[in-house]
Amino acid sequence: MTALFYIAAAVAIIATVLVITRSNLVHALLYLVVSLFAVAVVFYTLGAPFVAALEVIVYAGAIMMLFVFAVMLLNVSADAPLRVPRSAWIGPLVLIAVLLAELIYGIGLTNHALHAGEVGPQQVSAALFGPYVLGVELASMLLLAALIGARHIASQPESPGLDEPQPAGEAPDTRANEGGEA
Amino acid sequence: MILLWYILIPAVAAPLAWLVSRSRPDLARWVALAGTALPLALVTWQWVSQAGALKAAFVAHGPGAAGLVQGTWLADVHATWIAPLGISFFLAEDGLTLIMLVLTFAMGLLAVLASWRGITARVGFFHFMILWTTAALAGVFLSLDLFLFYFFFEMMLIPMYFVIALWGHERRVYAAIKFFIFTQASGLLMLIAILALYFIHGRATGVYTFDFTQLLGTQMPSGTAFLLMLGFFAAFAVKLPAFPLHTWLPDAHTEAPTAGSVILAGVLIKIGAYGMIRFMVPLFPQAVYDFRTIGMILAVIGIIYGAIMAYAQTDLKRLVAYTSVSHMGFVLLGIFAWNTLALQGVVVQIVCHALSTGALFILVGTLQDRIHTRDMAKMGGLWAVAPRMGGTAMFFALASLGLPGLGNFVAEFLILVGTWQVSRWAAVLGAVGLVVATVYALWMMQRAFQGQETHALRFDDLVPRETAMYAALIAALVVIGFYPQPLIATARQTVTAAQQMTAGSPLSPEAASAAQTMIVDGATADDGQ
Amino acid sequence: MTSGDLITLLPLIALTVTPVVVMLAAAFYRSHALALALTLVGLAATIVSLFVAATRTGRQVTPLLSFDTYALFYIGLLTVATAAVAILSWSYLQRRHVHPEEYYMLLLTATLGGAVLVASTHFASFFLGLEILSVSLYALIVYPIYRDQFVEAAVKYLVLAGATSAFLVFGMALVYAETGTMTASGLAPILSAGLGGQDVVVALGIVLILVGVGFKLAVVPFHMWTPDVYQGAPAPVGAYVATVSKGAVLALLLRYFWPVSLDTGSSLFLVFAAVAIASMVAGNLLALRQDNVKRILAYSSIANLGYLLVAFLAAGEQAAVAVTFFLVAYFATTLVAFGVVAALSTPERDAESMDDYRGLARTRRWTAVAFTVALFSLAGMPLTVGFMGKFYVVTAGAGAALWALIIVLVLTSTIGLYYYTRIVVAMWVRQPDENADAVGAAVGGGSAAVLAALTAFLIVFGVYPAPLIQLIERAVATLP
Amino acid sequence: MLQLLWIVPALPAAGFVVLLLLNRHLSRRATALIGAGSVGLSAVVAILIAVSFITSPPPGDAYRQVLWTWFDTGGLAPQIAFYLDAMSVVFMVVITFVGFLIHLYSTEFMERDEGFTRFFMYMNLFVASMLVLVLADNLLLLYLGWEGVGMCSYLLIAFWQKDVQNVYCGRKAFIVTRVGDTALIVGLFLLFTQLHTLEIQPLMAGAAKNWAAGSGVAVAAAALLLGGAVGKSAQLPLQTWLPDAMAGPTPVSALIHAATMVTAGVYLIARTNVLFTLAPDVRLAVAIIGTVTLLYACFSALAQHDIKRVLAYSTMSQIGYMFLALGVAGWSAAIFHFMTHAFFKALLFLAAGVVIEALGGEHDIFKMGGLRRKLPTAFWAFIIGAASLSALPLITDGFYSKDLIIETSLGAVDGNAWLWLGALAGSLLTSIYAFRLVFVVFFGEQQTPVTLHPRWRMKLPLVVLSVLSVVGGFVWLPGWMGGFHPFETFLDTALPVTQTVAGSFAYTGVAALLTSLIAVVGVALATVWLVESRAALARFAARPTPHDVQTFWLNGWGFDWLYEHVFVIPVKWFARVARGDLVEPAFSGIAWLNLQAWRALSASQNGQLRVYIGVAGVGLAVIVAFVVLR
Amino acid sequence: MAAVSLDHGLILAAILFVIGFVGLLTRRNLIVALACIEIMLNAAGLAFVVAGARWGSADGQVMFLFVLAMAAAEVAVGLALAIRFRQSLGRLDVDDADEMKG
Repeated sequence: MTALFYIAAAVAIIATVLVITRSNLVHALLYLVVSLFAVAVVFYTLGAPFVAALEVIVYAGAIMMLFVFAVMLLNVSADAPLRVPRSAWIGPLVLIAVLLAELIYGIGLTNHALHAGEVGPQQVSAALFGPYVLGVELASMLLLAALIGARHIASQPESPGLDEPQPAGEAPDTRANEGGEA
Repeated sequence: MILLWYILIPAVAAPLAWLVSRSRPDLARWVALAGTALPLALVTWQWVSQAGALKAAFVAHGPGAAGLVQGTWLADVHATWIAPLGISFFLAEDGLTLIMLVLTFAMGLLAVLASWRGITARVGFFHFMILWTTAALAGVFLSLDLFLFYFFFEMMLIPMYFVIALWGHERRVYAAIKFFIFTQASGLLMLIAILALYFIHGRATGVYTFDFTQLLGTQMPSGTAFLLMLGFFAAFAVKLPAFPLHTWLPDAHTEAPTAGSVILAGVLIKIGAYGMIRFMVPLFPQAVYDFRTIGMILAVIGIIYGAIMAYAQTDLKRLVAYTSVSHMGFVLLGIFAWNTLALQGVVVQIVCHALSTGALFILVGTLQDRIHTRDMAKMGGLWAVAPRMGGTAMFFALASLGLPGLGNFVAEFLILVGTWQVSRWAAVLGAVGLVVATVYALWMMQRAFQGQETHALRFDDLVPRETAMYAALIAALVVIGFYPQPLIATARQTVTAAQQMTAGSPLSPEAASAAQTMIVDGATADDGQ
Repeated sequence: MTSGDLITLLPLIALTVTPVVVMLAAAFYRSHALALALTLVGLAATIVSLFVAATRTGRQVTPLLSFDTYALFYIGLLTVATAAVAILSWSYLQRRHVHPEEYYMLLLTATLGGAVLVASTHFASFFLGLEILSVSLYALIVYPIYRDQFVEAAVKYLVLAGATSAFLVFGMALVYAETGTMTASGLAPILSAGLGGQDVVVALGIVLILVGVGFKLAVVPFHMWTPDVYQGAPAPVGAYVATVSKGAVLALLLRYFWPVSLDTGSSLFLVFAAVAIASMVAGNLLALRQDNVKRILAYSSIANLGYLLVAFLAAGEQAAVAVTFFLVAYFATTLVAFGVVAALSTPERDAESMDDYRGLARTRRWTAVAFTVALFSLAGMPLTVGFMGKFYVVTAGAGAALWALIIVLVLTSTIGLYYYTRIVVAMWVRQPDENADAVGAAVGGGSAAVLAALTAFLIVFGVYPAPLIQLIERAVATLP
Repeated sequence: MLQLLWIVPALPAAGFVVLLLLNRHLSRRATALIGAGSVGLSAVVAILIAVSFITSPPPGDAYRQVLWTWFDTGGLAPQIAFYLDAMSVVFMVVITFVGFLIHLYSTEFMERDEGFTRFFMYMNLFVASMLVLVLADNLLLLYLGWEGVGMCSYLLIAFWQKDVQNVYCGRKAFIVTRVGDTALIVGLFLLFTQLHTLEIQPLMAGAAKNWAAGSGVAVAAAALLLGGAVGKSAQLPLQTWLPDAMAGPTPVSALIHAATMVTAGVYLIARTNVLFTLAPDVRLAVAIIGTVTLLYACFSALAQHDIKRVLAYSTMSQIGYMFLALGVAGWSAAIFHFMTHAFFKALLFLAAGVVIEALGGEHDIFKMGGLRRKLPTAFWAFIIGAASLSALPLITDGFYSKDLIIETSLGAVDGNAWLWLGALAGSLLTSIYAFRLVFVVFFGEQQTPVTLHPRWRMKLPLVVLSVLSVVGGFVWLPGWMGGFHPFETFLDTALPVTQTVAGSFAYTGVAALLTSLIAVVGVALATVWLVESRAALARFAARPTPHDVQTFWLNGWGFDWLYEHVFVIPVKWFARVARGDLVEPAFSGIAWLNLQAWRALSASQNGQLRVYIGVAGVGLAVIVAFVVLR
Repeated sequence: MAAVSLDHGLILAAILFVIGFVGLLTRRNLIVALACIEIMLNAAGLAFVVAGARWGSADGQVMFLFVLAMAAAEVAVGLALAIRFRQSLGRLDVDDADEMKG
């Protein structure tokens, strides 16, 4: 089981590094999906099967699909790749090295064994609808807000401009909420 | 209750003037006139009617510090304002406050009169600002609660800023913001000092209050006392332009309109002196004693440096502004000498400086309205064109160089005699200041009024209204010159009470005995009047 | 969750129901007036529910939220601020020819987020409240859409908010990993140890959480986004970001750190002090010769947060009252300032450059008076509530003998004088230059009323703040 | 009768006020009437008071009249009060009488001047201030008069203020005297602090009681008072202002810079003689200053071209004699010489005025000449004045007073030979320059035509003063002429009697003969030299000594140059350098710093999103490092 | 079965987090930036699950759930903005968005 953890961890790290280094966007997104699957496996090894399943369904399934749609919609691959000069990587890498060192130093100081048992979906749902019930409600409001926001940003015609005012109250034409053509 | 009226009348008249000016602009002037003349009449009536009380309040109480402090107020108003912080609306009035109030309202009236023709743009708003400043100034002189004092101290900045920024001359915005930042920065340092005092007193006695009479005499380590004193000194040294912090004054005075300069020179500067006498020295007598030598050095530098700078100026109004730096150097000297003679000299100097410099500013202002320049190079021989104006300028120039027979000399002599008893070299250098004063006063007369009339300037001489105004000021100065006793009697009680408050420290060793002789003199001196 | 809890939760329920009602109404009949009316009714209901909730004792509702008077007071404050922003937005959106209904929904959800933050005692509610607020703001910032500036501001805000939220969560995870508790009461003993010595992970966690908080409060070094977002966002949204989002987060910080009396030696105290000083200095200096009024207000809000942190660090009995009072003063002043900017903005261009304000005193006298009072309140001049606020902060600081901080506060606020008076000079001294396109039409009825009310608030509580202070003292007393 | 004392100064003061208020509306005649009249009336009252003072002297030979208490605080309670004793009677009478004569003279002299009213206004104010000075009971009131006369002298010197040069001379006079006044006021501080009063009589009594002779504080007080006196009486080292003071109208020079103001110093020292007796070496200094100044002035007078500057230097030297007399404790001798000097010096100035007026404002004596027949009154007045100045024996009052001083300078207890020799040399030189002036102006051929002839109002004062210059001396005859000296006995009631060494050489016949002969020899020398050889006359008059010494003496031994370089130029330089306020850079520097900080910080806000994240990251890294590592 | 120790899990989360952050700093494409934010959020969620695993309580997973919800919301609005960004600025380059500065 622990071996599986370390393999999945390695896969996740490599996949994530590839995500940020690939110039081709679609490849990057696919590597991201791989990384998410690896993390799902890690969840499983840590005894959290419900979360592993969620990770696959919601994260990889829904969110990545949104990404792919967006990429397809904007056919991003058409315009010139945004090359960043090699030298631009040095500054951030130094910063990251420092941050990582601090984190690892901090985390390294404490060492506790993980709880042996598995925390299945029953306990999670008990907690969800126990003390965290309000959390769920709030999460739903969060999604509602995102819904309204995304719909508003995408719904407007490209630039209504000030010449042809849109009389208030008239129902908008039923354009798909993906917004205007690419 | 009368104290409230002093603040309320100008405060109410201010918005009234602005609103009235919407329909008929000139009415605003009359409202402003009423807004300053009414309280002036009130305070003069109070002065006359309570002249007896002034002496009685004094004689009745023995020299004990507490006795004196409590019982001495001619009138006081006490109400809680912000209870949680221990801030009370505490107004009180004694001899010195009475004089300052008369000065405030007189100068306000003078300002309104001086700008009767001068100000034409936004008349209502201008008088709104003048009245607001007057109200704030009355508040400053009346308030005995340190927070209330700070509140009014800061409140008067905004109208003064507007007066300079809106109706000033060429570099008015620069001068206005410089005035604002100088005063505000030093005011905030004072706020920190007030708060430190508030907490030290609170921790020591459990009573958290800003009431000056209770904060008096809080015990604290001498190092802290010195720092707090410096906080207060910063604010008052900027206000009373003491040497290193004076650079805002020439700009503010030169760019301010005539009315602004009159109020600035007449009253705003005096807050520094009043603040030191009322708050700074009594609160930190030992610290002031340690600081005395430096303070006197600054004062003397102020006198001589101010005078030489006045001589160096080409702009007439700037010259007059620097004379204020020099005169206020005397006031600072007197305050640090801190004995009866010097303090009485300071009180007389405050009044006389307001009269003479106020008149000079009005004169320069009206001259500028006539010939549209302040540059002395363009003047010369104006006496021939306007003899009456020349004569008046000569009189006030002589007043500002301290000619005996006029108020300024009595003040400067008292200050220097008082200073002599404390430190000889300071008095001698102060006396040298008199010579340098002669240099700039006569230089001004020569450059502007005497000599060959180079430019064919044609303008009309003083109009009757102006002559009346100057005549009143001249009469006042001559009367104070020959008979300053009413002024001295009114201030005697505050001066002695102030010395009582510092009786413990080396600042006024003979305070107790001086008070004793005071009582005896107080009683006998009256027959002389 | 007993029925009693439901009554306690009434304010949140009201804030949840209102956007839904507005949404349903918009679905049937899209009208700006209806949307605004419903919003205001909803907010009024929330305020009424506050008083109802106040009657119930037993305030802790599930470990996530606790509705003591402190929370109720702040919810009230946020609601009133939102109402003001809503009314100010009415005239702003009126001429923008964009569907206004979504704007009000997002405004309400954002306020809900704020309310949750104010009442949260648990990491979960802390995180959720913060995210609801942020997500609603993304769309609000870009609301009129048709200009590049809106999109640019929204993108910057979104990316930075996302990143800092990630830091926040990671910090929470570390704290939870080490301590096992996620509640405020559980954290108090740890925090009071000042993150010294042994559990470095917790220290790491707390600092990472502070990144998320620091971003929202826009304190240095997380302040870089502020000027661009305030300039880019529509003026009412700028007001909203400057007041509600900062106020809510600060209320939460106060709740977490209230039981903890940070001793001046501890590293956490020093971090906060350094951040406060940096904010005060950078905030004031950045605005020195700035010609864009919105950017000036942004930098001044950074500086004001610096002042607030000074009071927050005082941690004496005065601190909570000082922070709350200054916050109320800051709310009113910023709303007036941004309200004026909103009122003067035109569909083509927001009234942001200094030239728009030239000679405003002549063209639009009362707006100029309101803006001048607001600016003097920001500068801390007497007769304004800003003066009382700043005085209270300095008193709290002096009480806790934070001399260094106070002296920095004093010196930087005099720098502040310079750029506030630059605007005042533009309005009162300069002549309006004819060629500039005329500033917006006369100030609409609604926003005029709001501006007048708030300016009156500034002056009345500037002169006589005692009732406000008593109210705040009663509210703060219930903090644990 | 003595109760009317306050009227004497009040009348000219009233004159000043009336002229000030009715300035525009008075005709020339009315102004003259008020101006001269007020001083005239004051003179009449003064004389009446003097007569009643002499006939029935008040108790203690002094009369004190209090008007009101000036102010009363902290132990200092000066009163506006007048003190009349023998000395102040003399001063009062001389000032008012000579003042009236000069006012009468001015009514005609200033007739064509457009500032006619302003002139009389200042003159009246001057007479009032001078009277306040001499009658003051309190040193502070004396100081008030002291500065008052200084101011009036400034106003009158700069009377023709259209010409900047006159204004400069006025300013110079006021500032130089003000330097002296500063010493005086510091003296006042010292006296008040030590003796707790400024009233002269109690002050003198207190000083005598608790100060030991020659004690430090006595020396300091006396020295300071001497500083004030030197400034006002134009003695070395503060004498440079007097020659320039001639820029004012001639009657002003006559009244202020001859008769009254310049002798204020003498009055002060005489009035506070107790202090000077307590500080003998300061008194010696007074004598030395007197002698040196009188010699300095004689040499300078020899080289002058301007008629009035000659007389100015001669005044300086005569006051030198008075200082010499005071220095050797010949108090009444000094006062006697003050009186006689007032008469003949006023006479000389007024005569010079007639000459200048006649020649249309010509001042240079070498452009005059041969006026003997043209201006007879002026000529005879000038002759009598010059004779009295040179102290020709028996017939002039100058002889009695100056020779008395020369005699006392040797005979008095503190007198010494050097002082005596200096005085004698001075006397010789005086008679030379006096008669040089007479011959150059009135003899030889006439160069500028006479355009104007004085009328009675200018002639009458000349006649009266001429008579006084002759008769004035008989009130104090020297010992060998019968010793009739009512003047001295009168003054002894106020001033201590001069102690003389019994058998000293001064009182022998030989010394008396020698002093009178010196004057005659001087006149003879001048006559022989000048009258005989016309060429010699022109040459000697033009250049009595080699050229560079001549110019050296002409501009007052280079003192002007010295003061210009030591005091005036440094102040002017500092003023120019510090015009923009030395402290200003400190504050504009702070503003500049803020500006640079703003420029740097606003550059960091470059709108780049990734930079923003970077800054946040760096900030975080720093904080974490601080928290973790601490 | 959990022989894996707590700090290994946390270190993994930290590494993933830091990689996401570096991506954010260097990549100029907005979509990649959003992806990096997702990586960071995912890493934070992982840390929470690891923490939950240590204490054996469901809190960790509940928190992960909320993080998930927030990530979804963020992406939704982010991508909508990205579309709008491309239409108004032409390219998806974040560095173009520097119109407001100073």
